[in-house]
Amino acid sequence: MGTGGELAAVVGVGMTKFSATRGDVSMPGLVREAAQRALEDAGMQWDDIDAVVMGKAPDFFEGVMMPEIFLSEALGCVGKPMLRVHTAGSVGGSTALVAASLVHSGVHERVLTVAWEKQSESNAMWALSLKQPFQVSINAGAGGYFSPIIRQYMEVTQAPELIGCMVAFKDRQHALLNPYAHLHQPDLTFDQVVESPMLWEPIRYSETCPSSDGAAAMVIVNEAEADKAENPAWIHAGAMRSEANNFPGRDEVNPLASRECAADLWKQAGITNPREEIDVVEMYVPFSWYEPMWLESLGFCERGDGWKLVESGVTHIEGGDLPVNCSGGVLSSNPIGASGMIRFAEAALQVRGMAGDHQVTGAKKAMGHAYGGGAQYFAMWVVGQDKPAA
Amino acid sequence: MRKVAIVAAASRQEEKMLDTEVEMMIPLISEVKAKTGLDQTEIGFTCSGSSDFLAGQAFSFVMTLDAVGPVPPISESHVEMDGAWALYETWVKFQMGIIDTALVYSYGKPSPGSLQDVLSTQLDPYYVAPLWPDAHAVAGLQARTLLEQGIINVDQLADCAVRAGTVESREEYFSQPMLSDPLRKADCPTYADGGVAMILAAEGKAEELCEKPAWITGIDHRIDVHHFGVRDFTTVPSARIAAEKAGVHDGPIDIAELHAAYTTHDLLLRKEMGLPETPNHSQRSYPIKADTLMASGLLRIAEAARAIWEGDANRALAHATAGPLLQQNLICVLSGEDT
Amino acid sequence: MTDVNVPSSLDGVEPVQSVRTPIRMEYTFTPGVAAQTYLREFGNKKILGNVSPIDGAILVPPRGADPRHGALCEEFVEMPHTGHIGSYCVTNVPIPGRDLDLPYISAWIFLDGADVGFLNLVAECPPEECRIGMRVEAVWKPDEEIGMTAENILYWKPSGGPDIPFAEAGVRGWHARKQGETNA
Amino acid sequence: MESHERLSAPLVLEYPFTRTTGPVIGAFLTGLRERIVLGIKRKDGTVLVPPTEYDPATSEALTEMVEVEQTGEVITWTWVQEPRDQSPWDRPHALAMIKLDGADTPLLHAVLVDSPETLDTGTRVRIKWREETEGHIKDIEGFLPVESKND
Repeated sequence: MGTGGELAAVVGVGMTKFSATRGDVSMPGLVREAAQRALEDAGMQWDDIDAVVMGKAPDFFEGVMMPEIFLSEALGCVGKPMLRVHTAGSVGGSTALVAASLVHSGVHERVLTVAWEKQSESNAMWALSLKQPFQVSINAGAGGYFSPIIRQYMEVTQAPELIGCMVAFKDRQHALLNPYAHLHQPDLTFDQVVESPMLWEPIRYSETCPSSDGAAAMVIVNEAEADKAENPAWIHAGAMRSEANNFPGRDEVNPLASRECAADLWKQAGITNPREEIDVVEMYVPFSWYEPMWLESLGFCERGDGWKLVESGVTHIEGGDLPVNCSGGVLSSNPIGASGMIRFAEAALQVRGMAGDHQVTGAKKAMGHAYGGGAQYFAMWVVGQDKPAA
Repeated sequence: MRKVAIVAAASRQEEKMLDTEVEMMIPLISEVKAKTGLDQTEIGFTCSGSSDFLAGQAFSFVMTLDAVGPVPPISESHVEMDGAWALYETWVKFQMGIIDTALVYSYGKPSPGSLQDVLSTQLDPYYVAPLWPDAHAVAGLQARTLLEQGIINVDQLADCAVRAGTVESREEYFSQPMLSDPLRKADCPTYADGGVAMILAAEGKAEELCEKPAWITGIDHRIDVHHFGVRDFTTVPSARIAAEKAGVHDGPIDIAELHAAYTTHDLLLRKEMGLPETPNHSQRSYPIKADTLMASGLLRIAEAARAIWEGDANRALAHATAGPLLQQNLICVLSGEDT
Repeated sequence: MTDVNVPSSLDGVEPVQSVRTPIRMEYTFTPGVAAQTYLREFGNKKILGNVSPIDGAILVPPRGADPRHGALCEEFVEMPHTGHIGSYCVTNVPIPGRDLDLPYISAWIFLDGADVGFLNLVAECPPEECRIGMRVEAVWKPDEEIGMTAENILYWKPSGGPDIPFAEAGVRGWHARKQGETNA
Repeated sequence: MESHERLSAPLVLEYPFTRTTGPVIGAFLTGLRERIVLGIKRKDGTVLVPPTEYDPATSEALTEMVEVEQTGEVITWTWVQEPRDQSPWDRPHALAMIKLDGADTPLLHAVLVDSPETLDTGTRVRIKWREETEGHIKDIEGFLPVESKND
């Protein structure tokens, strides 16, 4: 049952303020800000940490190859083990899982994990559109890639056209409850979302994520350490799955890797009815329509019903019974390499009762979710207020 | 700790390869699967190491994943590090007790790019990278300190170059002009495209898949400070700690496969880890002759495993490094004996 | 943020807050083995697909691998210059480094007989008339401009004829065919 | 395989990265623009040049910046006979670790001499500033020996 090996829990969470340009800090300063907050939350000193696991998306964003190497001292890692994970957009989640594995395995007792991106050092469109010679496919950026998939979802489910706008509006409202969120748009109206320019039809400007600077960090410890903590978030399950990008018969709308990753996750966590048993979800939604798509794929509802949950307000923090992305989600803050870890960390904050204004009352079990590549890399975890059942 | 062994490995290095990363890796991955009779669906975890900067493309590892055949989906991860660290991540998964078999691979193709420019981007981005010192120059700075402080001497450099096969004799070594004074060409690496794949298995499974599993008796990795001004060029504390934690000194080492791209690195690492300058058996191949960034470390582990399979060693050490001046080091000790 | 004390000699001086560190890296790319073969024939206005050694699935463009099995694909087959749209996107954002009139349509093109698609441009088609399942044909560059590059096809245009039904368009076609074989 | 020549094509990845510096790196670069060199004090009183934001040994945040001298000593060096395209220097030069007077750690930069024979570890050097300074490590054009070899 569970994740295998020893129990592990999150006892420290730290995040930076997310913004288009964090002009006040260097790269060391940025990662340090999140890491320091996580340590303070955990009541620990740098010396208490056994190892550091860093996650980040492509090194081209900052133009530093393997930047964990020069960030060793900023993260108090000198003389310690340092791992650097990169699994495309899911990396923040994968990184947390690798850090957790160091504890589950009994190799370490206290691990610091940090994921970050400082996208303002370059330009995301530049870094993501590097075109190799002889490449046949055109590269129209992430929007151009995911739009045809979303179009097929809409066709299959016959979802009303404005579902995506509802998700976007909801997440921007949620962001107002999170002081760290990049986008704070108190005056935004639903009509403005609907009327925002169509960028990658059917994706409107307001249905896309921003490009952010930011970092997230967590301290993950073993059972003995977690027992000393006031409100640990126990890791009940963790799963990763990957599949190829393009192959005959690939279901790109509801990828098998997503479904199998979720099935493994629920099995590990002993969850048979996610809709009932999960109190809050932090889901990787860089384009609004992915909320209903993942709700279906993850088993929160039947296939074709995801948009109905959105439409009926189930995923709204106010009045919804399955609030999704109470932090504002990727749609409100997107330092790419950190975005997955923010989901995992927000899930931990919820079950620790430390999510502040975006706290879901009485949240006991939460899911953190991340995906990447052409919707082909998945990382997920379930954290809970209570120790996992033996 | 749960016992884990390397049960199959395949590798390839060439100066310049026409194949894409996928085309290069398919035969290697197929080979280790064939050797063990495992199908991808029977492999519990897959992990790889590579670099986008080397490939000149963001998310470059995504396409290489095709070489594995990840349909149906697989439990998989990737490190932006040498494959030796992918092996470490995998070893940790074994310790969780959730897998019995794993596939680890890594690859690098330095030939399309300017590797020296690529390596410069790994240095401190505010103070050092804008000056674009190349890897040979950085090694040269360290080499002079080592020589002038009498920690190593030029004859040792020459002998190491002869051992590595970059020159035939001391005379030939000393006849070479300086490349990055006090280093000669024979002290510095030649780069190669290449890749390596291997299968790991836990006790109980490993014996089924391999006649003589190469058991991992210890593995550890550490990182040192990056700031050049604070580095003591004459020591490698991270290698020393990792060697101790990996249990290098718990018994005799028959063969040491070092990821030393420079003669100075080879000599310094041996000194730091208390290894004789000339081991009983020489290394099976030398990164100084063919260094494949992102794969050289995992290749050392593959070579150490081969030494055990082929009876050349009972206990072998493999080493991987990353960063300038041997900043980050991983040590893996393998044993042929089922202790 | 920590407060830093600087010597008084810098009092009143405008502080540096950012620094430019340009990077330039040059690569020389050689296409892989399969891509070499593909591009040479593409330069003769032929489109090649790879044939999977496992089940004969046809993969376009050829990348030398069947990703389902991690198998090398060494067999090639010549493909027709017609196909259909698996799905598409109407884009109003310029691609860096490409000069395209906005909006443009990018679509997953599934060539007749192919089992996977690739993203490419569609033109001579008003965005509101573009459809999943719409049949298209290649529009090549003028002969004198054709070379061994990936850009010989300017775009794909509607070719007329009945649409492929949604349930058989794009990736769904594979399952529809498999279902058909099972039934047959 | 047909015996055609291999196809190949160039790819240039080029970008003018703009890095925000934060207070410590920023102050050091401000100093360079004003033609002074700043280090940062560790708890034990030693001075790091160039300054790091966090103590390399203890990881604590460092805040006390001090000015050091513009003369110093070569700790180690190597010779660059053929500078690469991106190098700030287009002539053969030495790259060296130089410990400035008043600093306890050396910084990496060039020593502008014509041949390796004119340089030794221990050679005293001083900063040569670039004519225009902007707040960049390249504001230091390089270092020049303080006394000639014949002294």
